[in-house]
Amino acid sequence: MPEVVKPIPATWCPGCGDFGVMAALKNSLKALSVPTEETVIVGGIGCSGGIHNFLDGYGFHSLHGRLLPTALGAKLANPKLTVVAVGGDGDGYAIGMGHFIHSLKKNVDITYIVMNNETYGLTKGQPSPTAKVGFHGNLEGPFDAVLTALSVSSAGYIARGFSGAPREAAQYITEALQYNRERRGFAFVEILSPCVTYNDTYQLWRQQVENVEKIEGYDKSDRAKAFSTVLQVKERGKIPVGQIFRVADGKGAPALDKTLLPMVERSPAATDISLEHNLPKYQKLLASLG
Amino acid sequence: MPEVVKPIPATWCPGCGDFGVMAALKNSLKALSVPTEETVIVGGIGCSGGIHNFLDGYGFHSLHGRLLPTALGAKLANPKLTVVAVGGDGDGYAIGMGHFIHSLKKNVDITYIVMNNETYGLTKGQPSPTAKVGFHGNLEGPFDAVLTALSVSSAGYIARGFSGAPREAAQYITEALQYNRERRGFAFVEILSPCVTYNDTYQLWRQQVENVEKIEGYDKSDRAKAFSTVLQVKERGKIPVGQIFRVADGKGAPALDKTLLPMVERSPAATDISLEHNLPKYQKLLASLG
Amino acid sequence: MATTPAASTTPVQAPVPTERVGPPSRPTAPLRDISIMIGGQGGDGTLTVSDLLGRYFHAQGLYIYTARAVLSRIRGGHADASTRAHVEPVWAQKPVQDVLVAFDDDAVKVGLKELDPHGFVLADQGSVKTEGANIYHLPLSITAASKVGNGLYKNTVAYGALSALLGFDVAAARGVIEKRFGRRGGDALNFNLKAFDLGRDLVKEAGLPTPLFTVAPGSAKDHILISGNQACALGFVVGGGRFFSGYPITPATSIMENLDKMLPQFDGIVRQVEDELGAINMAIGAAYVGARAMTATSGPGLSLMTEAMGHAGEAEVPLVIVDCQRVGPSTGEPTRHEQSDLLFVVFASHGEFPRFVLAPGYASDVFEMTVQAVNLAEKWQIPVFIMLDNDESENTQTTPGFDLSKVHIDRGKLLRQEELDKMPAYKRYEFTPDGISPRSVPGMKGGVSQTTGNEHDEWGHVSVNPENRRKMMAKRMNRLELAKPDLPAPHLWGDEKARIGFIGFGSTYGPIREAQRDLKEKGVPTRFFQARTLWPVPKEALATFLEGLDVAFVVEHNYTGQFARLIRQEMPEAAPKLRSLVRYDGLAFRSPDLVHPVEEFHARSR
Amino acid sequence: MATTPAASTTPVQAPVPTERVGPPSRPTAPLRDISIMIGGQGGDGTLTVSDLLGRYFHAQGLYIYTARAVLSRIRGGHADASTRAHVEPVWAQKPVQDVLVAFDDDAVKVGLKELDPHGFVLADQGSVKTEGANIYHLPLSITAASKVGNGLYKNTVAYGALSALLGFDVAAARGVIEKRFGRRGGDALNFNLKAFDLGRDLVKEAGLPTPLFTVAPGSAKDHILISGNQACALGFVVGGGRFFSGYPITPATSIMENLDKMLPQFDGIVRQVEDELGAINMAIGAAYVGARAMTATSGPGLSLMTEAMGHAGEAEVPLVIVDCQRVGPSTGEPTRHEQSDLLFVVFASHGEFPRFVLAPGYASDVFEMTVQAVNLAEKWQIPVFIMLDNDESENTQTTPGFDLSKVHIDRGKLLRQEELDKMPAYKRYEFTPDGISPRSVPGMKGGVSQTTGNEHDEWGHVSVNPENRRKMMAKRMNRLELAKPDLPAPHLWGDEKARIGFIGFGSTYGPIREAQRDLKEKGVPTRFFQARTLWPVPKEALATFLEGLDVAFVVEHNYTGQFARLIRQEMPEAAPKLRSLVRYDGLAFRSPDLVHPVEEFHARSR
Ligand SMILES: Cc1ncc(C[n+]2csc(CCOP(=O)(O)OP(=O)(O)O)c2C)c(N)n1
Ligand SMILES: Cc1ncc(C[n+]2csc(CCOP(=O)(O)OP(=O)(O)O)c2C)c(N)n1
Ligand code: SF4
Ligand code: SF4
Ligand SMILES: [Mg+2]
Ligand SMILES: [Mg+2]
Repeated sequence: MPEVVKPIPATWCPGCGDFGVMAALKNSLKALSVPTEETVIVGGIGCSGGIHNFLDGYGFHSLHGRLLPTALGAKLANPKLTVVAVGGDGDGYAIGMGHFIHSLKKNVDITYIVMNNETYGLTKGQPSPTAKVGFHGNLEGPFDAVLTALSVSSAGYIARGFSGAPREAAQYITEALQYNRERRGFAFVEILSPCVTYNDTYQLWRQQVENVEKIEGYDKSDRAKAFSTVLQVKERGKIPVGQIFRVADGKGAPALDKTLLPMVERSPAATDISLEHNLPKYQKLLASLG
Repeated sequence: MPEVVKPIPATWCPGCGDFGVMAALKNSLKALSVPTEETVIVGGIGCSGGIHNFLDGYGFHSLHGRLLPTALGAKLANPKLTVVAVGGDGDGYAIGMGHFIHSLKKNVDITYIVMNNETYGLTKGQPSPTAKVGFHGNLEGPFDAVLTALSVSSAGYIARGFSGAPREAAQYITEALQYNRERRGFAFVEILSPCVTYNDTYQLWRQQVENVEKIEGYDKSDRAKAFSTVLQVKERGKIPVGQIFRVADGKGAPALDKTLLPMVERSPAATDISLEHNLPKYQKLLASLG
Repeated sequence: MATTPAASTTPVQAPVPTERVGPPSRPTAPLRDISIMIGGQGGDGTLTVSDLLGRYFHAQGLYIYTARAVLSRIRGGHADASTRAHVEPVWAQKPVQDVLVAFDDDAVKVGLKELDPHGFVLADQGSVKTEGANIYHLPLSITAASKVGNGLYKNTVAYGALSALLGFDVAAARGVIEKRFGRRGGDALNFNLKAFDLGRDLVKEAGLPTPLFTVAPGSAKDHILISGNQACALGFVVGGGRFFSGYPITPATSIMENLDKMLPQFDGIVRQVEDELGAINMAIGAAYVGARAMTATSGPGLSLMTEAMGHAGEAEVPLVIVDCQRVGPSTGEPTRHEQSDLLFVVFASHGEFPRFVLAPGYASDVFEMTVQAVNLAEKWQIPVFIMLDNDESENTQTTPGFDLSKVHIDRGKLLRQEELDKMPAYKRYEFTPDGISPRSVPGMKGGVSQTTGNEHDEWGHVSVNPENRRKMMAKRMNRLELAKPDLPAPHLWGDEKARIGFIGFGSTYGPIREAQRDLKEKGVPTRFFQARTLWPVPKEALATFLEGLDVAFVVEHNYTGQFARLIRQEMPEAAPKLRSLVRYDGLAFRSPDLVHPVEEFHARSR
Repeated sequence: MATTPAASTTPVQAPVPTERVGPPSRPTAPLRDISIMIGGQGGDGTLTVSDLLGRYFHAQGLYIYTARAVLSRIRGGHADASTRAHVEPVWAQKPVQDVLVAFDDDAVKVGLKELDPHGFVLADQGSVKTEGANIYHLPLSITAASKVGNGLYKNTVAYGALSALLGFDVAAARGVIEKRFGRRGGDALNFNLKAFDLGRDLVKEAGLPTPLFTVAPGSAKDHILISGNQACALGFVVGGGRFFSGYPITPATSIMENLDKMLPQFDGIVRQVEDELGAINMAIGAAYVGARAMTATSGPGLSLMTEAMGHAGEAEVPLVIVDCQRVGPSTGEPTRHEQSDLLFVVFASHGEFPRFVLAPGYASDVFEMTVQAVNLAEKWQIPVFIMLDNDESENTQTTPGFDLSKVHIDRGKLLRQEELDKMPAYKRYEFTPDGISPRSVPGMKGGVSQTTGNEHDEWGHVSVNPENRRKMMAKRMNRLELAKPDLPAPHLWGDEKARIGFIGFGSTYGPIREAQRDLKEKGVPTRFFQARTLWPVPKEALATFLEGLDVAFVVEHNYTGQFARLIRQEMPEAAPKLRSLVRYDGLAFRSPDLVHPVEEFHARSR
């Protein structure tokens, strides 16, 4: 086997929450024994988005906000791959917002991890869409991706973790990847990941996170309930985390890649495109034009 | 007064739902006596997006999917104006999705009307984000803008009408404009507007619409309730319409333009930019650079 | 001799056609070149009549060129379409019409200007008020409404009437209807056949002389009638393309629609995405994992794809981007003809990266060059652009059946697993003599790699090392030189000895070829350099071409003479011989637009 | 005489600087030109030291130029900054360093290459292992950690040590700290002052001779120390700009940050929007209703703005777009220097529309031209681009205080209500001799109008009429000719009689001026055409400039020699005299890069 590119040590600031997310993702990939060569990490642009450089596997550094269509294209063209898209909250919820909603809607079997630090780390600390009112003069109410993900009817797997609790985060990611492998659809995992340099929220978040799954009577397959619980928890000044929604087995929208390519061996990337292989069918196609 | 551009007769197909929406908007503007010269209609690209050509008032034909930032820029630069953005479901929920969510979040005092026909009319009938599964081979679950709007915490006014019921539609639009004029924030009104040429849903929708406000105990200021009711109505195979959400008086996120420009007379477009007027302050500014 | 052309940097606008009307005087011999225009309101079905006529003449062995002028609205507004049929190959609209079918007065107004003195108008009685010696009013829509039950069938009634007036073979004319509506099932076929017969009856009842004139039969065999967009879709499939993502936009949509029908048969996928940003990035993702991928759009969508073009360039992802040009800037005129994106495409996206810009000239050229484009993209690991233009995309034309034996799939340095296994080290961006690095794709063992839009070292890791930067820039940019032998060569048409030349690309192929034919008849020989690769500029070939010339008219559909500019930029020494001939009013050149300035030059230079 | 330069279409790469190290030998006279480089890891505070030094020397009446080389990451990775101070005006980095402050070994490795033989290194003991005769190890971070309580104060300790080693005026050196940290409140000021004193003590304790050498005082008065981005923000405000929408991106962000502090004082608004598509369209909306509006971005954002540029062009909305160029393509090298967006900006967006592309050369030029840009946009109702480049945007330099008396606000044909009232008819796109139509904005009575990105008639209604199209294209495009007298004229520098010329734009102004000075000393006189309007190409001025020259070196930071290409395209006759001199490795030209090829040419042509 040839010598291949080696992951470089993470270039994040010491203490950055992203280290926790990376550890979680690494553990999840390992736990599921995803082969390195079938692992595709698509990174966004931002501190977070560099993650693929620090991990084993095929890495693709996409454009700011465009990691999702890229990742979907990769998965649709070769559904054998385990595709994980990872980026920041600016990348995903600002410039990438349209693709975020549409990826939930499309429901392709990839996992999307957003490292939410409520700021644009790499450009030095401006407010991101999740920033609180008042952060660096921010006047806009913060965007809650979990609430909005719940509003998209095809969305079947929604979780939020905290990089300060990497074991739970790893658990959500592992289940997300598992959900993908069962070809059930798109999995969205937001991880609260403090930016120690521009928005150090470690202490605050440690106090604020509240696991909804521990709330009496919580039913993660009940979309309306999940929505109202998240709202309630927030009203109490807490941040809802946990496996917030998971569509009941046997329910939910079909995964797009599964519908299009029921047999993973027959995919756009895998099919034989030689002329010999296809000639009779090409001739038929041409003849049909009359 | 100079002779000015005259509205041209609408170029829509006879029977197109958009005629109803236009009538409703016209009536609303009239009902509120909005002066023509203070009316700004920003159109998207699509059959729907041509509406400004058929109405009195300043018209701006924007780019496909970009009507919202344009309209927000116009309002922020001159909050005296009554700004209405009008476009299609493809324009607003496909290519314009990012701006849609962010406009709800920004909460600037404009009204946004989407003419939803579940298709791309002008490009001849492809499935739009709201298209049903199966429509022209569509495999993706339809997007429900009302649900998603509810998920954005700053969103304070959300209604859905039907162009087959233009009186109600006009009522929602009138209230939306009124809400803007009270400087309470962004108002979103979706109007179901059948495309008689590519997706004639008049009969179907007439049967399916159900006004949530008529549901016993409905409280339009309760976001969680609104969300669950909309889900329930849909599960019954109906389309929820009505004034779906309206934040309670005295609650809700502040309107961005009001925060930035409490006095409408002092706005970027209205302020005196002459050197004389500003010289002392410019000198101070330069001096501060030392 | 050497007349100095007018200041070469100022494009000359093609002369604007003037009106012509005339009294009837029917041709007695069968026409060898006929054009029939159908005009009405959007929704009147003018395209259907044009299409039926095209199919009929095609079946008669004639060479066809159909054209359309519609508005960007679904119903209403003036719309017209024309079908030209010729016993010899034909690639453009006829400068005049022989027959006009008018569904309203606007159609008469527009069409009469173009009507040949011997021509006639078939007018829809009731809707058309205009009178005239050569205007025959028949109750097309009234008959359709009352006897077929739906006024919309007036278009097929008109087709029936024409079949009588032009002496069509009735069985063949009905066969065309069967072929076109047979698949749909339901009553469509029967209603259309009925409408056809009613149309023939109307002519008889009106006592019109039949035929007014006839059309000579042709002898074209094994030819197909196809639009540029169809040819592009076919070329993509046959070239091994298996992934297409796009977003609807006129005039590119039909590439997606055609592929949507074809690709699933070949394990391929077509996706309509939420916008063009998504479309191109999704195609990049698919290409990255090894599928041959393409997207197609027009101006506004292309502009939105700008950032991702550079990503494909820097990351070295093979990708084909089709630009079906329309009138710009901005929303412009969505259904009209132009070629004004060239300089944008050549220099698009911030920073510098190599790309190939190809421009086929006619349907079979589109097919061949699309196959080539997919190969080139993968071989050179580079974004490749195919420039079409509105008329080329939408208009159908007769073209020889495609030759599959010429098709050849070249995957370049895409590694096979056995090859990869033997490598001591795999570096995605390894420096090599030709600048192309061996390529592994996800799923391949031992080929793990980093692909990125950041400047990077050979391994794909971010690097700002100045020396590495210089080498990486050279690695990428050198391809523009190295690939030259691989790129579609120009086609040369006309008289080798001529001292007057044309340079053109895309659909101006048609009017230029026709102008050459017309000029030849007038004793003015010309040569035509049909540029098929626009970037890198085919300098060597152009230099040779220009050698024996006094002047070269650079013919293009834009205001600023973009290709001429590009040539000047690359070959300033060629400037004195270049003369821009441009048209930018949304309409295609017709032969006289080109004949006139050439004749003038010819006269002056004698 | 006339040496034929090498094939003018192939750019020549500037020679790559080689290493230099040498033994100490201190200058005895005060230096009239000093450069101090501070190197370490991102987060080490190198920029702070550079900034303090700049402020100190500025206060001493010297001319300053600061530069930085950082990575696109927040902490870690090599970062360096340099501060140059000169008794005469200075506009670029010094080719060599006189002092190096090193916080780690990488910094020594990078910096030693540039160190003048007489220079010395102030190294952080413990972090820097490299030894050498001219390397002085002082425990900067250890002292900061143990005595100030935070190792990060090592930067101010270093500043204190330098103040001793270079014989600074202590009160003035402390004053700089007070000015910089005084506003922040809290302990920042006291800790920094303490760190400063500790640095001085370290030098004393180490028994180093003080001063090692000194810097001559200067006499610059009423000058300010400012970056290009600051100057741009100021120019916008003073030019009447009142609306800015943007999205963070290196190196453009600081324009938004500066405006965020300034604009609210003038009833203006600054908005950080969700992306660049939103940013530019929001600015268009604001401009449409009459606010002077601007957006600023760098490559990736600019690419995303492509579609809207054309909209502003077709709709005739005045808009200023600033492009702070960085290394492309794609994500490229976000913190490095380049000028490679030029051809993209000139031809960006599908279709054709007029635009002006301006490129100021130094901070006061940026200020003046931004004022001009806002005027031009409104007067010509056109998008106007300001091209900056990384170093120009970020580096601070000494510049004369801005002259407000020259500022003049020209709103062009923006109507006043009284004027509008008197008009018989108001048409937004009325045909006029200069192509500019009177403009009303929403809110004005009797000025109701349609503004659109579709092709339109005079009233603003959609039109595909070919004649209207031809007229509308001419209406818009003619501005490129008509506006010429209004556009920023080039500045000419150097010897009028010289036969060797430079052509350059943007921040190459600095190295070219320095190279001129150095060449003059060597007896090689040169002239420099500082292009300030890049599009339309200033043909007439260039032709005059080229007249007396044997050669003109077109100096630019890109691979393909973009401005030279543009000139060739517009003035093919100028091609033989043009020779491209390019650098594209992320670093700015320094004088020797330019001196060398010119000397070579000069020698050969004798
Ligand atoms: C089109 C474009 N616009 C802007 C940028 C500049 N940019 C780089 S990273 C970034 C924001 C990063 O924020 P986020 O996604 O939250 O990532 P973080 O650094 O916080 O992990 C921006 C705006 C860019 N690279 N591309
Ligand atoms: C950037 C861009 N992409 C594509 C198009 C082509 N286009 C014009 S209208 C339209 C869709 C219209 O659908 P919708 O917004 O639902 O409006 P409708 O016609 O249904 O009212 C599209 C895709 C365009 N004009 N610009
Ligand atoms: S700036 Fe913030 S997000 Fe970026 S690496 Fe540092 S701590 Fe992490
Ligand atoms: S195509 Fe559909 S949406 Fe467009 S005008 Fe016709 S009916 Fe209305
Ligand atoms: Mg972030
Ligand atoms: Mg629609």
